Amino acid sequence: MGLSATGTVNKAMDVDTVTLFLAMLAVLGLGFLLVCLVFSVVAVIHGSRTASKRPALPASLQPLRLGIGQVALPLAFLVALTCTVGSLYLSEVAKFPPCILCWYQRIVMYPQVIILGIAALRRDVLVKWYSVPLVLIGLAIAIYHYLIERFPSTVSFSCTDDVPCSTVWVWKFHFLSIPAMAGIGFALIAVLTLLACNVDRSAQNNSELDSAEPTNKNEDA
Amino acid sequence: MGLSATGTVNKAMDVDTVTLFLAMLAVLGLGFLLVCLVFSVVAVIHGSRTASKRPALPASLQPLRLGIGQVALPLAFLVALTCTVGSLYLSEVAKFPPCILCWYQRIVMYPQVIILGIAALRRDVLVKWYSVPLVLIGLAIAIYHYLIERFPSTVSFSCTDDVPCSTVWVWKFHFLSIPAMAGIGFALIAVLTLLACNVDRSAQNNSELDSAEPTNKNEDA
Amino acid sequence: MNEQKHEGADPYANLTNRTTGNRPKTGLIIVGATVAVVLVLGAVAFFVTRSENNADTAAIENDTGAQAAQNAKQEQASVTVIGEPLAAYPQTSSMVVPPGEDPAVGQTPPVLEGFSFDGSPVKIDPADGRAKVVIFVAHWCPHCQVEVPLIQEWIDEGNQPENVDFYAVSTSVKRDQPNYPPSKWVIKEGFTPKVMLDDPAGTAAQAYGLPGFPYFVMMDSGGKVTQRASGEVPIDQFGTLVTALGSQQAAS
Amino acid sequence: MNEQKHEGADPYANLTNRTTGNRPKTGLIIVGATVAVVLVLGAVAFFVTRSENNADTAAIENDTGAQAAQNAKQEQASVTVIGEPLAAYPQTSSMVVPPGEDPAVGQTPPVLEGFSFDGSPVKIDPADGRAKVVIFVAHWCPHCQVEVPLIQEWIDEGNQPENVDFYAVSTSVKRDQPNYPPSKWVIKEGFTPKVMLDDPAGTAAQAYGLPGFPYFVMMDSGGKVTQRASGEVPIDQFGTLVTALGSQQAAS
Repeated sequence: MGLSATGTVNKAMDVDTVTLFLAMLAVLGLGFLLVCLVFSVVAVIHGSRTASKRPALPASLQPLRLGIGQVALPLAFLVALTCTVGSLYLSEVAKFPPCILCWYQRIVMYPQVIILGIAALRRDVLVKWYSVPLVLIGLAIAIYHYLIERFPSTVSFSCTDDVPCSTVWVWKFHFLSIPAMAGIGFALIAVLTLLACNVDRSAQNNSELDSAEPTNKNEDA
Repeated sequence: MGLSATGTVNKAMDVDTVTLFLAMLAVLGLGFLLVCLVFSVVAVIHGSRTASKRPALPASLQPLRLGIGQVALPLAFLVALTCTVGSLYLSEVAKFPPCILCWYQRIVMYPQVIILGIAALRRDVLVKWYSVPLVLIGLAIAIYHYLIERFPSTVSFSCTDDVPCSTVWVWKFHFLSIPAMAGIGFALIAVLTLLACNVDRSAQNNSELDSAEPTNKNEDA
Repeated sequence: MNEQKHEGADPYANLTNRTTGNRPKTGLIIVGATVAVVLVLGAVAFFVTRSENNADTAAIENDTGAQAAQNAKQEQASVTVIGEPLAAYPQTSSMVVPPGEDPAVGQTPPVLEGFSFDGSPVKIDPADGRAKVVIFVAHWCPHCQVEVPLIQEWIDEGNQPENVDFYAVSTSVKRDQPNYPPSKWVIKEGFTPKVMLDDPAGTAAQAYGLPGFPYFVMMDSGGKVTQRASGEVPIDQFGTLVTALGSQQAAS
Repeated sequence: MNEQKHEGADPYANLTNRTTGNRPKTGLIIVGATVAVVLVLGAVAFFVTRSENNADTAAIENDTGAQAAQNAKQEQASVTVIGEPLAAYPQTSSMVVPPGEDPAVGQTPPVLEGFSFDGSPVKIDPADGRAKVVIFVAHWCPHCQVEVPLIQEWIDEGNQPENVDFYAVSTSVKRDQPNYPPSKWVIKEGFTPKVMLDDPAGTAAQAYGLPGFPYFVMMDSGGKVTQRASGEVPIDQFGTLVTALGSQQAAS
């Protein structure tokens, strides 16, 4: 495209900036997933001490839980949007050609922008019925893709002249590649969509806060 | 794959059979779309003569309308499944490499199998909120793809050595190419999803059948 | 719709009969009819494609590209280039390069010696004393697919000047791309100009400085290039250029 | 979480305050904190990548592949092949071909004359009286990316027999693929064997009958092939083969 040598260098630097930014967002998302895991454990332990024996967060954490549930759908939409824009940046601007596994992950991710955007506007927590199965498929593909990146010899022992899906385009913090970031995106969307709760309904159940959590937790299973 | 010369010929014949079958299904779908259009016109004309002035089918056609509304979600699921399996056959068995516009249409089509499958099981007519915007995007891409197939000179005047999106892989009945069939699939899913109505609810409204139709029609607009 | 029948097993029938009476029957009939039609279509597709004979063998004139294609033994063949390659095609936004802007105008293109589909030799020799138009086409290129029948129609209408020869070069053959093999395409279009097959490396195309498909090189009876063009040139414009080439020769 | 503050504009706050009192505040705080963290991360990403110097220039020995790569002027170069190409690699499921099944064993591979990254000549001459291992690698191939550091580690541990030379051939260079350019890769891995650059057509790889990447050809001091292998050969197995090659020479 008529880029000067300097232009090419700047572009490489831009790509580096963007991939580092995406990688840091992925680390942030991973942190959120770990916090959710810790809180789930807390809920199970705390719940086992209550009368109902069902998992429930301590009352002190309920406002946080509801706050997250309330913004979960817009956040899930933003995660899908970030993943989609990031993936389009990597293919259309950075010119990394998407491999076939990337395309199948895109098939799952891109529609989430529309689905979760509409669900956030409609405040429809039942969108989990449509989003979660799709992103779990995406998560499975992302894990498989990450594994063949890490262990290319599980698929083949040598390369032919076609570039395989196991080529690593981005490698940040010694563990984050493109499918790893996509996988974190899928997991985030799944968790956020499952955490989403209807504020109005929760408000009506104000007195029985403990039940708000299990309602969503059970549909997870 | 070690196919003999005869095997290759048989495979070409199989591909021809499958594409002809898919093309005939597309013609069937096109017929259904035209019938729906005719019935919409009938509904508008008949409705203008009723007291409410809202579009409504004559009472004699109501059972048919409700029958279609009742099986619309499973049918939409089957349309999505057919399009998805057909597209995978063309790329994985017939080895037609999907162009980038094909991939973007797949991004819209493939998730419909999961979304509409779950919606059909849940009998959730509100899935239209998620399916219809997506398939309308797919329909727009399919129309664009079809136009550049028919009029390749709108995009460029000559070919470079890369095979462009305007190459025609399948051409049946002098008007059906792959994006044309995909477009009919998208339109079918949109119409079927909008026609879907909840049988139980319709049954409760048994006496006021005229209102069942406009309920869905209005959400169309 | 016959709402009185009660055969068949609609999975929804039991659930909804209580509330809606006979109505679910309609859904059942629709599903049944759809399945039946789909099965019939499948059977038709199967038998139509098995019994097809593809007997496209119309009467085709002797010694034409289509005639050679009917006895196709090959889709690519070796090409020998004798002479210097043509100057590079200029950067231009128009499909037809104005001759003043084309460094190749006035140059003599190299001689191409190759073969047609049936193995018969084809020689494109600028110095054979005849004006000629060489058309480079790729079978998968949609622009070529549009242009070739237009050119053939123009030829069939008797527009080709008697003192101008047409040659086609089939290049960039891709086995896994549409409209393969090119021989079938040439037969389908009843294409009359002789067709030379390029080799897999595109030697003939490179020797003539091909910038894209389709690509036209016109030269006068003295073997000098008079005009180059690339793209889906409108057939009127193509006709004007070829007619001009013919009358130029007749005058000189 | 401080539930008493009421600053900021949560689009949902007005809608839900009536029913839930202060609770929506938590959502606002979460969104605000997320946005703040994301902005900070963006700024960090920007400044980290602008200030990075990529000063990977460690002390690298003279006359090694890595040293040539540091003065890289080219990533591909012309290659001259003198002699007959090696026999085709046999169809095999194992990465290391049993010598009895390999038609190339006992053959003398052609001489390769080419250049390294810095333009210095590299010659792979089977008849120079030294046993050698030639390793063909592609920069984008994940298997090569795994194998090269393992081989370098094995060399760094002092395992390489003194009477066996190592050569690498960088082939199938693809500018738009990961880990480009290969010179940077060679520097990063501190790769010591001399690296010959293959040409865009893969002339060197073809002359040695490359079946895939990575590809190993071992030959004795008489210039005869003793072993071929292709794929991510476990480093132990690689070591055993090279050690055997070395001791064979010492004995004879």
